[in-house]
Amino acid sequence: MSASPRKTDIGPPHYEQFLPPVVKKNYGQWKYHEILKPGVMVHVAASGDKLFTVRAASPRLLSIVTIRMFADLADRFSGGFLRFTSRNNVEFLLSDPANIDPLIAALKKEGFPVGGIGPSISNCVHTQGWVHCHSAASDASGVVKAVMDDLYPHFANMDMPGKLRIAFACCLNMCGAVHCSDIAILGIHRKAPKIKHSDLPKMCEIPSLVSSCPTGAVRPATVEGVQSVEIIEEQCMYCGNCFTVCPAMKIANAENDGLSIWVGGKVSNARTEPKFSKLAIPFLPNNPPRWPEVVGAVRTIVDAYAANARKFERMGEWIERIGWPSFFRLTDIPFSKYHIDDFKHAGETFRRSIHMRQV
Amino acid sequence: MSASPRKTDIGPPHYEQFLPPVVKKNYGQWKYHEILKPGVMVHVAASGDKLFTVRAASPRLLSIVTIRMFADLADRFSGGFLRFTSRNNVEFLLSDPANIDPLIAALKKEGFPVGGIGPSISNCVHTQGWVHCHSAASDASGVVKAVMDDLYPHFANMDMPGKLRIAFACCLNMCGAVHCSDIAILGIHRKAPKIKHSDLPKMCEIPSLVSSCPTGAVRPATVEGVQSVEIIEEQCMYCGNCFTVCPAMKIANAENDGLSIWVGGKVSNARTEPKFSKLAIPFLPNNPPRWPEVVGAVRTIVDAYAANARKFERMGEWIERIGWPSFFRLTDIPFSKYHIDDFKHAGETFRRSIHMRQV
Amino acid sequence: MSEERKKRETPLLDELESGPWPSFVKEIKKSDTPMADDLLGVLERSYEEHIGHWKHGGLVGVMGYGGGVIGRYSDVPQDFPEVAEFHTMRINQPAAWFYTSDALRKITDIWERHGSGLTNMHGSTGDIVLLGCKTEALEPTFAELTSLGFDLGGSGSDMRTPSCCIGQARCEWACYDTMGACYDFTQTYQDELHRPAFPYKYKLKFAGCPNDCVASVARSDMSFIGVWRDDIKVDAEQVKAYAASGKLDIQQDVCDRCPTRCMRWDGASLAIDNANCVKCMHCINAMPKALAPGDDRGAAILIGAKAPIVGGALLGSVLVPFIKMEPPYEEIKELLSRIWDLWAEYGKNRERVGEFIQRLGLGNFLEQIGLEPVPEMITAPRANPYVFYQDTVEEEA
Amino acid sequence: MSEERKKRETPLLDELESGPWPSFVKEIKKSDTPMADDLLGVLERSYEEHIGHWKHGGLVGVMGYGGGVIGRYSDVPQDFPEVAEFHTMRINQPAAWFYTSDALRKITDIWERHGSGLTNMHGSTGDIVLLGCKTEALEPTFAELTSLGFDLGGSGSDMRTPSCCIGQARCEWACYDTMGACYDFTQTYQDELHRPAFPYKYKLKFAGCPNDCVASVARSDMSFIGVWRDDIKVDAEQVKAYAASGKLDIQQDVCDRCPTRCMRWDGASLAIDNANCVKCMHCINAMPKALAPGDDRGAAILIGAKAPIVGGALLGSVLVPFIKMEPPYEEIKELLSRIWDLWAEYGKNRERVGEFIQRLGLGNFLEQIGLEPVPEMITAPRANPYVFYQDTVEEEA
Ligand code: SRM
Ligand code: SRM
Ligand code: SRM
Ligand code: SRM
Ligand code: SF4
Ligand code: SF4
Ligand code: SF4
Ligand code: SF4
Ligand code: SF4
Ligand code: SF4
Ligand code: SF4
Ligand code: SF4
Repeated sequence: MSASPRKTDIGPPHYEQFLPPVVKKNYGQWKYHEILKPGVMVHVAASGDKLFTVRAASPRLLSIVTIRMFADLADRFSGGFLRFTSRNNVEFLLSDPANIDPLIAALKKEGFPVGGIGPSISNCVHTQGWVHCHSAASDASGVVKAVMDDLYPHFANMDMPGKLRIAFACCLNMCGAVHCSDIAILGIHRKAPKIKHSDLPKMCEIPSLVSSCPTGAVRPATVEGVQSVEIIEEQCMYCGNCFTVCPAMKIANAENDGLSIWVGGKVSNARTEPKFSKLAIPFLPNNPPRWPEVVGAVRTIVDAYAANARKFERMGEWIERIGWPSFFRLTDIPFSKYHIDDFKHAGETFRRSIHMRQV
Repeated sequence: MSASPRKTDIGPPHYEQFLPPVVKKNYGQWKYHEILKPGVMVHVAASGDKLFTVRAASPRLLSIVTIRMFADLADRFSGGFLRFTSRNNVEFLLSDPANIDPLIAALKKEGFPVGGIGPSISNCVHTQGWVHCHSAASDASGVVKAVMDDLYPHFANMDMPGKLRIAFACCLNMCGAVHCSDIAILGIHRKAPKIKHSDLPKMCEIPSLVSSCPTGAVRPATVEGVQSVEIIEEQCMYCGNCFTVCPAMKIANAENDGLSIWVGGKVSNARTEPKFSKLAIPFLPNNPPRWPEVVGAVRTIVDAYAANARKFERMGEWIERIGWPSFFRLTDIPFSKYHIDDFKHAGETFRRSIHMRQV
Repeated sequence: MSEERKKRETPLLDELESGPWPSFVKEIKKSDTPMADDLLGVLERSYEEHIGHWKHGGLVGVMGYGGGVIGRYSDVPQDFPEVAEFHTMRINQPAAWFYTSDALRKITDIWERHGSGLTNMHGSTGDIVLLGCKTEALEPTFAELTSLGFDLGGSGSDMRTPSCCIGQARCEWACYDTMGACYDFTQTYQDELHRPAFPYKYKLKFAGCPNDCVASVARSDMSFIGVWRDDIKVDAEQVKAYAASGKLDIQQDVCDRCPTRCMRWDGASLAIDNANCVKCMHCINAMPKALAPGDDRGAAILIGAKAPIVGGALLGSVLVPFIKMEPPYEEIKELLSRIWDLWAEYGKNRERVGEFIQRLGLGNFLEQIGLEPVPEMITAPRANPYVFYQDTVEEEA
Repeated sequence: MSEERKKRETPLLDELESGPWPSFVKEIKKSDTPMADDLLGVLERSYEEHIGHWKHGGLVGVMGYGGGVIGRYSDVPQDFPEVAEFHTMRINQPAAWFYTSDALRKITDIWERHGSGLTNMHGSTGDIVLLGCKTEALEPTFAELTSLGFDLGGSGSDMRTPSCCIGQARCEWACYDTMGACYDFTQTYQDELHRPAFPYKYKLKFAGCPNDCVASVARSDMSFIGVWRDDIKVDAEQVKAYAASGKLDIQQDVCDRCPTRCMRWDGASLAIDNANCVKCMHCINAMPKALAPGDDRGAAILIGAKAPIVGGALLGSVLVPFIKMEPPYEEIKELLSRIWDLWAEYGKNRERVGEFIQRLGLGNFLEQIGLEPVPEMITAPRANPYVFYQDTVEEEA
């Protein structure tokens, strides 16, 4: 193999080779779909052809052993065809409806339950956490496992008012793009980075380090004779950008790192425009392995939503309809100065009208 | 008189002495009101007492001769009681409905028509202009006179979908508070101030002058041997703040000063929250004495609103319902890069969704 | 007041004497004083040249006061000597601009003696604006005005002349006594009004209900907007009468325009889900005979409105969602003094309180003035994760 | 792949093996390689200590490429030597994540030979993430992957791996061929993908309709969102069937949820005022058998979405309200290259294109890339008067 000329810039394989025949035949000719039961839907083409999809949960972090198991199931039930979704579930693409139930049974046996379609809680988009990233303020996979264990019935059933999307990111870089999720769990640092003055001059460029700080908290300084930087602690809001730029600015801190909860974001244009998630709970402790505070908080919010939102209404639509003060009252989440924006466009979030439910 | 001790800090006279008896008696006990005809309304108290109001137009800039004429009319028709409104109209407060028509006739004879109540165009709030202010980019009274002459039928009749409030301010200081009007006419400068280096050091404090510029366009400089300032012209957006702080920075410029038109603001909380006015037309020339371009532009906007808005709908509510693209199409006002915000919170005005009427 | 003078030719301005709207040119001509004459002349020149002819003010005023007079000088004094000095005096109007004919006549008499004979009834802030006099006229005018019971209004970096809507004097919707409150605050803060000691101006406006007829939410650093907490009062018979009148489609014009759609109309009766009413006033405005604000009335206090100079315009933002408005307004005055103290100490020169709050952060501002944050103050919590956390665990030494 | 090794004690992680949701701990244990073992060990330590144990990456990669590999080193290599180096490889996924069992098996075989046996299916950007290998494994893995027909994805300041929703492969609403477009753009920009030469990352995502199942509006510097221009297609019979089904209240669940309320339902037939439809998809989503997007289909292009670092998160904003999406997409590619040129020249280091546009001003940006401003690009015109006027009259010399 090493003898063959080195290939580069070939890009991904063309997708066509991975499409089931029914898809190739009816590409662009689908007419409608129906959800048959939790985790199962059928798409009907203009030709009358049908494509059955069975969607199973995935922890995203998959062993090659499991991937092979999926491949085996695909061979048995879906002609060898399968795909993953944009939320990391696995989907088997079946032509024969008779295979649906056996496939579900086989998946279940392997520990991969079926669901997540329609008005349900689908998989939780997440990131690396302590498994792989240097920036993480928490573990991603662990929190997600704990939360999804608790919410599992809502994955397996279509018992939500509308779609409810949960995402997790382990630091403010937000690789999980939690900024637009119905519920977002975000790992946070709460202490200014500790500077390793001995390493800094070797590892980092001081000017770009200084300019990396959005609040100007990082200033050039000579410390114990070395050209280094100092941090004006009151100006630091723990974004970690200086650390991204310079490894000698470690920001992780066992006592103070933890999680925050955000709610009401969405990306679809359905009914209302896409929205950012907004701060619900500024801080919850890192409490592995099952993060009960986080699990409980998410559950409280899901329950309030499930009990009060109207059909089709997403989390943020519901909250905007009832007003944020009502959200805080219904969930019993305390409101604090941390909830009040004080970043660049803060003033845009101040209530500039009398439109209040007076209580 | 000069013998008596100097009085200070007495504040305004207590209002009670100016209240008609029916008002004193029913203070806080009014039950409802009805508009009887253009410019005339009645308020009915819990006691059954009635107070009739006749509202007349005013140019705001009043000679003492006219004020005395108003006083005379008040004596004849309203027991000597009258008031002015927050939009500078004059209101006569009558107990006897028989006086309404004679008063209207007398006012008309003096050139002060009655109207402005209900769904109509009331008086145009405005400012000093070339009559008194050093900052003015146009005249206030003249533009207002020309515009209101044209719109007069809408003052005298209640033929608008809802209230329509027009305001004028002669420079970006916006003393007319035009930032929240259905239609606002705003005097604008379009050239960086010219610096009088000979006067500057005598008249102005350079550090506070430099810091007065929001864009940092004013920089300290030595010009022909004197400590003065320079202006980076590309950074100047003609706000005039440096001129407010330093008279040696004259910003008025006969060729380039002119007017801009803004639409869709409101302050009431009725239905929708208070809104800022938004840019409709970036520039129209100063064309005294009748500013036909401005008069025409305002008329176009009023007509489009009158023809298309729903009952009660204010200008901004109408535009938001149909969308800004439709507003520009309906009025044939060209859209340009000047309409696109590029100030501090510009990004908040970018369309961040698919919600568009596709045409 | 007429006398034989050679009148200036003002062909451009003369064109503004015609038309249905009352003419300011006629007004200037009516005044017929030498000052008014020269004003007309210099204005005609501005109309010809498309540029103003006034210079910056400079410090003019009356003894012991720092505000209330706007100094103004002509830049062509040689051509228009009568308006070489042309200062305006701002006179604190009576609450809600009520007058008797008698009071008005006395003011005009004073102004005939000392000034141009021209006024603005009223200035945008609310003052009686006496438009144009010479420096030497200021003190005598002031003396006569105070004898009559009038005083100057504000200008410069002071508390500005407060103003209010007509409120309970005529309006059935006034949720508190706007005129009483406006008068009370004006009197309490006479020193703050006359002697500029703030970083910048500070305006107070009092509106009796959310219709805000005095534009307080746009134009005052602190606005008091009347509102109620209990249920809208419904007169069911009158609702039916409106429906029967044919002038109002209750479903379309009222219910469908309610911002929270909290009303139900079944063709015969109107039900309001008051818990979801945001007190916008629309339904009450539309049916004044049938609906009225509830009985548990007070005001919301908003802070920080201003025009655009220089950080951009601001609307007021909720500081106190609801408070009873009862004299002597102690709680409010204590709050106001905490705000003024903080702003006076940390505000920058020419920084309005609304900008100051944004710079400081509303959360910090509340902490400093001792108010609890409540979610009514905002439309939504922060969307960015840049929180300045404070209650963190400190490292052991 | 099992072999006899002393397994680490991981009592905390073991607790995460139970419960109905699939367990990542089980996955790590299943992999059963020395690397997976040490990963479990170091993770258990993080669970004990509440802190991660990874250091910054450093420059690792494959020859000739600047992206596609994330270097990662342990800060406790002595205790967990197998993960002392633990780099991930990002492999460009096939469009819309379609596979055959055969392709998947071949990938797993390669990863068994060279890596930890752990993956993410998939990374947040869309790549196949091969999680954890040593530096020495990078080249051989790359060689085997390319032989199989796979290539690396993006990382660093390059074009990132584009991704797309399933689109026309299964979805009845896809307004263009997302998978075709995604593949085409990925191939066209192989150089930009592998060799970082931009100020910062640049992500492309393709969504077939405004439901945006690939979250493009939040997560891509340039998003292509399918949309139509003509009328929604209505199957009147199917509408009635939905009404009859009892599962949907057409007035309440559909019409009242339409953002512009442009639909009328009289109990028997549905009328849509398509001129006021803003293509939100809601009614179509609610009644997939009855309604469908029109036939004049294309996409809107939005620009500038990003996460919050460091100026705050942005959603994409409309750059092109509507364009036909037809291969070879020349017009779009020309536009894209004008954007990249401008941004590459004037963008600051680590400045995303969305932030760049805000710094430059959208109006100026449009001028530079030669696009006409249209009102669809904004939600409202500016409210502040700070206009940089350009077409002014110059003074005579
Ligand atoms: C007299 C005055 C108060 C004063 O103390 O001077 C006043 C008096 C009344 N207002 Fe007002 N408003 C007055 C300025 C305002 C302003 C301020 C302004 O225009 O600068 C506003 C806010 C305008 C805005 O939003 O930009 C204002 C917004 C309203 C509204 C809300 C209208 C809306 O749909 O937005 C109502 C309710 C209505 O008319 O349905 C209202 C209703 C009323 C009522 C009916 C209240 C009452 O029951 O007495 C009064 C007569 C209404 C009329 O003129 O049609 N008043 N009203 C002001 C008359 C100004 C004038 O000469 O035209
Ligand atoms: C007379 C009046 C306009 C009028 O014709 O009615 C006026 C006139 C001036 N205003 Fe004003 N303002 C007047 C009400 C306003 C208002 C409206 C209001 O109070 O409701 C505003 C907008 C609301 C606000 O306060 O923000 C207003 C916002 C300004 C500003 C911008 C302040 C800002 O923070 O954005 C300036 C600039 C400054 O303070 O240097 C200003 C400055 C000025 C100055 C003093 C000019 C200057 O640069 O020093 C003007 C003197 C003109 C003259 O020759 O007499 N004036 N000014 C109003 C006062 C009359 C009165 O006392 O009743
Ligand atoms: C692997 C992945 C998370 C995951 O578990 O899925 C990831 C991991 C990292 N991201 Fe990310 N990002 C990943 C998708 C994202 C996304 C989501 C997306 O692309 O849809 C975002 C938000 C959208 C965006 O681009 O803004 C994202 C926003 C960031 C940012 C913040 C960028 C910003 O402008 O705000 C950083 C910081 C940086 O660039 O320095 C970042 C930086 C990083 C780094 C390279 C850490 C760093 O500081 O250098 C992480 C390496 C982790 C590791 O150890 O492997 N990552 N990152 C995702 C890439 C996998 C893949 O290729 O498929
Ligand atoms: C498979 C997948 C696309 C892919 O290429 O992988 C997909 C597929 C479908 N989506 Fe989606 N969506 C998928 C991610 C998304 C996302 C992206 C995300 O979650 O990160 C969104 C945006 C979510 C948001 O706004 O935050 C999304 C917003 C929608 C919506 C709008 C829902 C709403 O009311 O806001 C619909 C319409 C509906 O369900 O009524 C929709 C509808 C659909 C339909 C019915 C389209 C169709 O006719 O085939 C598909 C099955 C729906 C279902 O799962 O209930 N799909 N869909 C993604 C499955 C993710 C998963 O495993 O759960
Ligand atoms: S969110 Fe932060 S910690 Fe998590 S993978 Fe991304 S960069 Fe790393
Ligand atoms: S963490 Fe962020 S705010 Fe704090 S010093 Fe570093 S770059 Fe600045
Ligand atoms: S708006 Fe400007 S020009 Fe007009 S009065 Fe106010 S400060 Fe003077
Ligand atoms: S006019 Fe405004 S922007 Fe221009 S130099 Fe003066 S202060 Fe600066
Ligand atoms: S603000 Fe309210 S109370 Fe005051 S006059 Fe207007 S409608 Fe009446
Ligand atoms: S006051 Fe406004 S919010 Fe309240 S019920 Fe009436 S219309 Fe609705
Ligand atoms: S974005 Fe639209 S076209 Fe693509 S899968 Fe989702 S619903 Fe279908
Ligand atoms: S797509 Fe949305 S906007 Fe268009 S008719 Fe349907 S619900 Fe209304």
